[in-house]
Amino acid sequence: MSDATVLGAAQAEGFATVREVPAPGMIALKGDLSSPALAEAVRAVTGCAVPGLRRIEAAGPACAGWMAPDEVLLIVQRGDVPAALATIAERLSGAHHLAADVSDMRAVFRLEGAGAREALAKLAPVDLAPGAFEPGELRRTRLAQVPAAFWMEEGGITLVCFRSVARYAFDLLAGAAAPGGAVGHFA
Amino acid sequence: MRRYSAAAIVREAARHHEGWERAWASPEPKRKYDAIIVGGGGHGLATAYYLGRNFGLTNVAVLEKGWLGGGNTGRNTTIIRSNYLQDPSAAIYEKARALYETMSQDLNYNVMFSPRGVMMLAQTEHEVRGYRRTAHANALQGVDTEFVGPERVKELCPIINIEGPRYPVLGALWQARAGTARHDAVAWGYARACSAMGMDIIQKCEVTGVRSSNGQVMGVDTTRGPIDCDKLGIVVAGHSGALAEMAGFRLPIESVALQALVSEPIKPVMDVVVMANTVHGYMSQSDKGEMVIGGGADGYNNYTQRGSFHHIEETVRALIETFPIISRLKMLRHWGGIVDMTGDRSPIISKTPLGNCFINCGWGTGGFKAIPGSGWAMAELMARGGSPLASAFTLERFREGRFIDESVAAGVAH
Amino acid sequence: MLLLTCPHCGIDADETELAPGGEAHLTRHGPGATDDDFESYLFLRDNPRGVHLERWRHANGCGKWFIAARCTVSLEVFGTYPAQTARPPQHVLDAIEAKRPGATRKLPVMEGAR
Amino acid sequence: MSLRLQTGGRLIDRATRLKFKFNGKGLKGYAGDTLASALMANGQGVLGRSFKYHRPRGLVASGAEEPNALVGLGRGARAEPNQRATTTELFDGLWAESQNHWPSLERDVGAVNGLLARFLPAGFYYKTFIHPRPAWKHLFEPVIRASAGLGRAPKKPDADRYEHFHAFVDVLVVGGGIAGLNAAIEAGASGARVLLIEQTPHWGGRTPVDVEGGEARVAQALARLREMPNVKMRTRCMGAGVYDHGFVLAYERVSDHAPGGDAPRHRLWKIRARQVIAATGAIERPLSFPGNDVPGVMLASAVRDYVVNWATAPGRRTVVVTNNDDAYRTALTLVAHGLEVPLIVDARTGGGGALAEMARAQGIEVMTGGAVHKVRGRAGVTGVDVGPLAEGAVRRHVPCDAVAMSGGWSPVVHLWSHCGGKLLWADEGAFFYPDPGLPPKGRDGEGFVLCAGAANGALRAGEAAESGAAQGRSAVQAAGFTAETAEPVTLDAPVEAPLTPVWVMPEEAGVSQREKMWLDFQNDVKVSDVQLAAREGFESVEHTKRYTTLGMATDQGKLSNINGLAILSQALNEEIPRVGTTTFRPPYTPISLASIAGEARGETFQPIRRTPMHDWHEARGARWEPVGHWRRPYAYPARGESVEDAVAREVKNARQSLGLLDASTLGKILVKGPDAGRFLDMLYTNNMSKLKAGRCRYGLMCTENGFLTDDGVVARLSDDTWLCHTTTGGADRIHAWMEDWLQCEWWDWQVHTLNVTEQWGQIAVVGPNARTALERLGGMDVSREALPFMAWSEGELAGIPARVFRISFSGELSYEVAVPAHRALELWERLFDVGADLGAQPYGTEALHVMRAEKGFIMIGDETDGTVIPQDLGLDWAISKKKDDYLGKRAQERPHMTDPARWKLVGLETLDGAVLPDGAYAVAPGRTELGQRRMIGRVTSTYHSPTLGRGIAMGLVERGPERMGEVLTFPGTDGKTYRARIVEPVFYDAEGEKQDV
Repeated sequence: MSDATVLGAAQAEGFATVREVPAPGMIALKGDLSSPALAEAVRAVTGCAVPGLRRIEAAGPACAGWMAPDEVLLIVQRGDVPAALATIAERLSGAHHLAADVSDMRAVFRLEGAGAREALAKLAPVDLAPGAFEPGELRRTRLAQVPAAFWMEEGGITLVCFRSVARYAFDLLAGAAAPGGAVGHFA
Repeated sequence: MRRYSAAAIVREAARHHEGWERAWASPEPKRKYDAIIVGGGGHGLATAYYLGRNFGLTNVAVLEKGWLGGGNTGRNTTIIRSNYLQDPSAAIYEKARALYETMSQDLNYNVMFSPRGVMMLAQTEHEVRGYRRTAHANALQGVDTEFVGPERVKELCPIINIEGPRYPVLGALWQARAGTARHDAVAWGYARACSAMGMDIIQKCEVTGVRSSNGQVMGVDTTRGPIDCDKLGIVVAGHSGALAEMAGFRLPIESVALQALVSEPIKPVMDVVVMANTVHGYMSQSDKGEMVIGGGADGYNNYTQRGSFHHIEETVRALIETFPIISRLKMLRHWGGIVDMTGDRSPIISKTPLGNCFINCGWGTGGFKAIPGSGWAMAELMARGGSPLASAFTLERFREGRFIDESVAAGVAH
Repeated sequence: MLLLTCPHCGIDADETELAPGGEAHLTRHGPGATDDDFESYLFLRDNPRGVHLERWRHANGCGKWFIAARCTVSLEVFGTYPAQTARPPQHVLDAIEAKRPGATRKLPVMEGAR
Repeated sequence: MSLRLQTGGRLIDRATRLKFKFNGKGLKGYAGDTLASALMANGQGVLGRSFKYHRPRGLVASGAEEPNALVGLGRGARAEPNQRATTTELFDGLWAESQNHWPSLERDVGAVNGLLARFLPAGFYYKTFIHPRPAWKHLFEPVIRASAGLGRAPKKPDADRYEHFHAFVDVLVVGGGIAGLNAAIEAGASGARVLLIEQTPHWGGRTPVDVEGGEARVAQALARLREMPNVKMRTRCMGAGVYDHGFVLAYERVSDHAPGGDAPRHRLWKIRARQVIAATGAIERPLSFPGNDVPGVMLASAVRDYVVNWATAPGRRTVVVTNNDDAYRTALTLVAHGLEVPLIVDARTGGGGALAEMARAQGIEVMTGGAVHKVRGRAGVTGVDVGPLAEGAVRRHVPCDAVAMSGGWSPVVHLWSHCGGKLLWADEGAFFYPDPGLPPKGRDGEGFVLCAGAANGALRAGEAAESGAAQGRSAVQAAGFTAETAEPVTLDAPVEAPLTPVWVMPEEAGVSQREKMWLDFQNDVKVSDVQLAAREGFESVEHTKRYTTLGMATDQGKLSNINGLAILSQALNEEIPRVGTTTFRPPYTPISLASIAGEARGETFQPIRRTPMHDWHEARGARWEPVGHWRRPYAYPARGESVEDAVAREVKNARQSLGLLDASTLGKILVKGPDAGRFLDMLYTNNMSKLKAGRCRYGLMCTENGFLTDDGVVARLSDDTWLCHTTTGGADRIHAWMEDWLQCEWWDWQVHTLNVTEQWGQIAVVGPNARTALERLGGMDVSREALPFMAWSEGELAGIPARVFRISFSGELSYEVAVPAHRALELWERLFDVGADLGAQPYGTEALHVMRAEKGFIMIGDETDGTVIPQDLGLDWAISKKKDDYLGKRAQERPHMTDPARWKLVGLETLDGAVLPDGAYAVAPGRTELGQRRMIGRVTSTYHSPTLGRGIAMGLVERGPERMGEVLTFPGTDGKTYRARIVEPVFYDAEGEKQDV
């Protein structure tokens, strides 16, 4: 499958909907997040400011998410990755950094519907109550037994995990969202 | 000591059992003993017992800060096996296993040693190679084990899910003469026998200091006053660090919590002990009918006798995968114990920098099965200054890089 | 089930997000070190009943290592701080002293024992 | 004879009849019944058999504390042993059977144990079954095992699903009685996030049964709570355990009452709470009088629960025996419902208070300073002999068919105690209650659990309500809120006279009477057993528990612990608090193992890691080998082909034409920065900083302890960037290891690392035809000149951006091609297209192993096991002599590591060409001081080499390299003895011509 999905856009319906969506272009950028040069590079590539602690900034389809004190995840169109890497290399030439295309490294899922928060709360040790977790935050944690990261956008939750465990993650999410499993805690 | 027997029970029944005497005396401490053992767990009591039985040393006191067998002796999953890979381990665990076989008769106390057989499942090619290697080593070490195929595994334990789905059982390392025993009875039986030899078993007596002069141990300070001794044996598992500090030396040891759980009792479904190390779980069924399940150890220092719940979770999921029929059974109780882990996960039975002070610790997750062998070796070390069984388990080995690493076999050290 | 605050990303991390790394502030001894120093570095551990400085990695999170000052008897946490330091920061030492007077003097790192 | 009353029953809906089966009998009940109330309504007095003596057992309680009424519930894939009838909601079609008897509940052979009871006192088995030795395993133990145990395990795999749920709250309130409701109201008033859970399906706890107008007060409280959006409420959800740092497990029985639907069966809640309020109530204590275990003898509070809640009663004539006022409520309730109470036996010489007056006013006879001396009847109560408590003989016989007993109440302090909360003893009520000064402490060192209501010792309804409200306010304050109030409900109840502790009834009971006073009904532990334990020196309460099994049954001593403790302390002449309690361990009541596993079963038991080509392998019938969580093809047996033959075919094909290996699982870690070279020089034994861009080098990594931990090819991508390949199992471990050193030791070094393993699909193209195949794909130049051995380059193959590494783990001409993972399958398939006439075939991990062994390449995990240093493996060439430091160097200088007698790597060749057994050891004559055979070496890898047509092996042998040509003896476990000659470990193409073409 070169269509950038791992499971062929698998989908499951329950009290929440789980969909695999094509992976966008993704760039891992490590460096000094406080440096103006890096800020410029991020802006040039995504149109976003360097995200603050645990934040994710969006500008249209492009995003910049905080992964670690020295790492951001840049999300762009797949086709734009080579150019973006070139831009970064140029803006950060001379500055100690690492930028790599990781577009193929992860599977991407969407959780949608009123039950999305609850379905995810069955699998991640994270406070997903309204007010505690809101758009703009990027949370890295575990999904049952594998690492994952997620954030809210367009009324749903976008979740990424490593591609090798895409099937496992999908089965988990589909099971957590299965009919009859609504908890009613966040309602 | 009045002997225990069916006849004795019938005799006492006529008196409504009001004639039974104390299993062990609890005297006030004397001012001085030839030898003091700190720690009234299985290892400490066994050390005292063999000091008396093998070396005629009976002017001995066992000091216990709480109640006898209240540490890991009374908290473990009672598995007894000797299918270890490394020579020194195989030797001491096999010695222990052999002593367990006759322990009830030796102590005139039914410790219910039950050679029901222990089976370590091989669920990856790597484990198969590891256990075949162990079987070869055991044959040369005089440990009776064999590598058996899946059919035999199913025969020995029909409730195992051989086909997987996740990790098909490719075979198992089988030790037919391994098994289980009643853990509390081991401590009580030794205590009773020690008491009968005239030794002093002193509970609720905490050691607060170790007294020495020019490099030789002189005695201990306790919550029940100072007590002198010629020789001191420290056998306190998770609390070894504190005692070592009193005696003025450091140990390659970290204390962590290890957990276990039991299900509600059910009618017999499995006669053997099964260990599934790929998925990290092991299980046996007690005579009471409870499924006895061992969990994993925490990765952080802890003295609370409470572990982290996710280890229970990991173990239970592994065992449901291996034994699907236990899914609807219920967990009755889970608990933790403090285990002392050394740098190579093997024990220490050794002289110490302090003269006539000896230490026996570091049994980690595998102490119960070793109790008689450990006591045998420790007694010999204390009485003679050396013991073949203990010679490899020195403190110095870490400095020399002479490790006894059991994790190299696919097996874990439970 | 410990709950430790990752000083790098500010999350109150459930233990299942973390990976333990043992005693902190050990001085590495390489070639040329005495047998004593090397043994002490690799094997001898403080293992206190009380305040312990220990390493944790926010493995299912930002991936960074940090150090927790924790009591091994009560599991009370006095503070956490990034691993990129040779000594505990003052505010953590103060927090320890406030709850366990005299305890900081017993910390190997403060004795400079290693 | 138990019965259903014509009217009443606040919890049942007489309009909805339910059918169910008990021991095959078809019975009827009502919606709202529990299995227990329905059985009582059907006159079923005996529900099971006790553990040791197999005595008939009936209901004692009405809730979670019930020790006797355990049934096998459901059949087939929904069978569950040991379920409590009292906490099982009746549903239509429920199927239950009683347990622990043969052939039947009524006629049980095991009951013979009861007749032998006097020969089977506590711990009798420690004193006998000792001789002859084999008898224990072969005779005694099997009998004991068969008669022990309770229910039967299911035979089928579980049909239900289970799940977890993570919740975070400011205040968790456990228990939906009046105290819990008030606590939630007050906590909720402050705006805090509150979760209120209740183990039963109903709110209110004892209030609706015990308090005049209580039901209305409860409704009032519920109405108030439902107005608070910040308060969440959940029934059928039990607080199972309190753990460190505010972690609480709650066990929600989502669909036990309506099985077979699409809802999960159980949901295990993992809650983090700033503050926990345990409003878990109290449990009534039995009294210890002879025959107190006869079916029909029940807790007084339970009797009135059945009457008020379900309109059922254990009998028509009930004698009430008590040492407190509360039990008078039962008498009043019974009379109010038209049932007889011929006598109230009150152990207190002074008698009772207001409630007692009300009873007398009803014309009920009260005997003060009295005691039950004997209960008559076996399978059911026929009457009681009563007399004075202090001294004196039986006064009279009172015919009756039920006995309601009350020995006072014990607060449920389990949740308080799980995490270290300490207890105090209250003399007036004779119970343990939480010591507010020593609560369980959270991560900030402050208490995080409060008890409210009866659980806190506030047993009277009025106090309980106030206590709940007060603790609700304290909790929110402790959680950092300002306490508000929202009119908690109040209750008033008559003043009660104090209780008089009574532990043995009658006080002067002789031993034969004490042998009939049950403390633990399920495990058959009697007053005489605890006294025996004390007599034999089992003075610690833990010893007594373990020696007698008191409190170790499925109810974990909810009814028996305090009574047993009192008996023990009397026997020891100690005060009860000085003897102390046993440790309270989670869970509060047993929870299903499946709920603990949650979603981790079947497909989601563990993650399976799949490569981009996984489905292709699957479709080709690959036999899988798990490597960590990865699945790798072990071999691709064709239809009718054995795995061994497949491996041989794959090896030959790769050596003779073209083999393709999915190498995507190999770890790939980017290391970049000004200090990257310096860093890698510390990490690897080799000198990586000197590696030229465009070149590859095989590297070794050791632990600080000196042992070889991982290996792989390192490629220098550019001046400041390296790509480190690790073993399949090593990727995450080695990346974490790198970060460990960079973050915790050399944090001032300028190095970034990134684990890009999954970004790439990697394919090994192996064999004489490898180059032709790649050339046919079109794209980059892969000629020997452009891409020599141990070089790498970047370009396109078949229009796919690719990195090609000229490395070989097989000894053949070989390329490892890495492409973006999304396009790996595409390339894989293209290779088979263009390779069709070149003999392209896939090969698996076993062929890989055989080929590397033929070449004498070591494999991490085979030649290494965590105790092997590179020097043992003749890899000194890979250890840079120029460097004064690398991880593991110092360790390798220790005496044992430099000992010339270490076991070292050699090749092994059997004299007859046979294959050496895996893991076999070589022996020398003689034995060690431990009496073991002397071992001087072992086989680390052994295979049949299809290429050479004979067995080949590698092994570690004492001074091996110095003993070339020597023949060693390997005793096999198959009875055979193998003889093999020590040779060089390279069996194939020693000059390495084939890989460098």
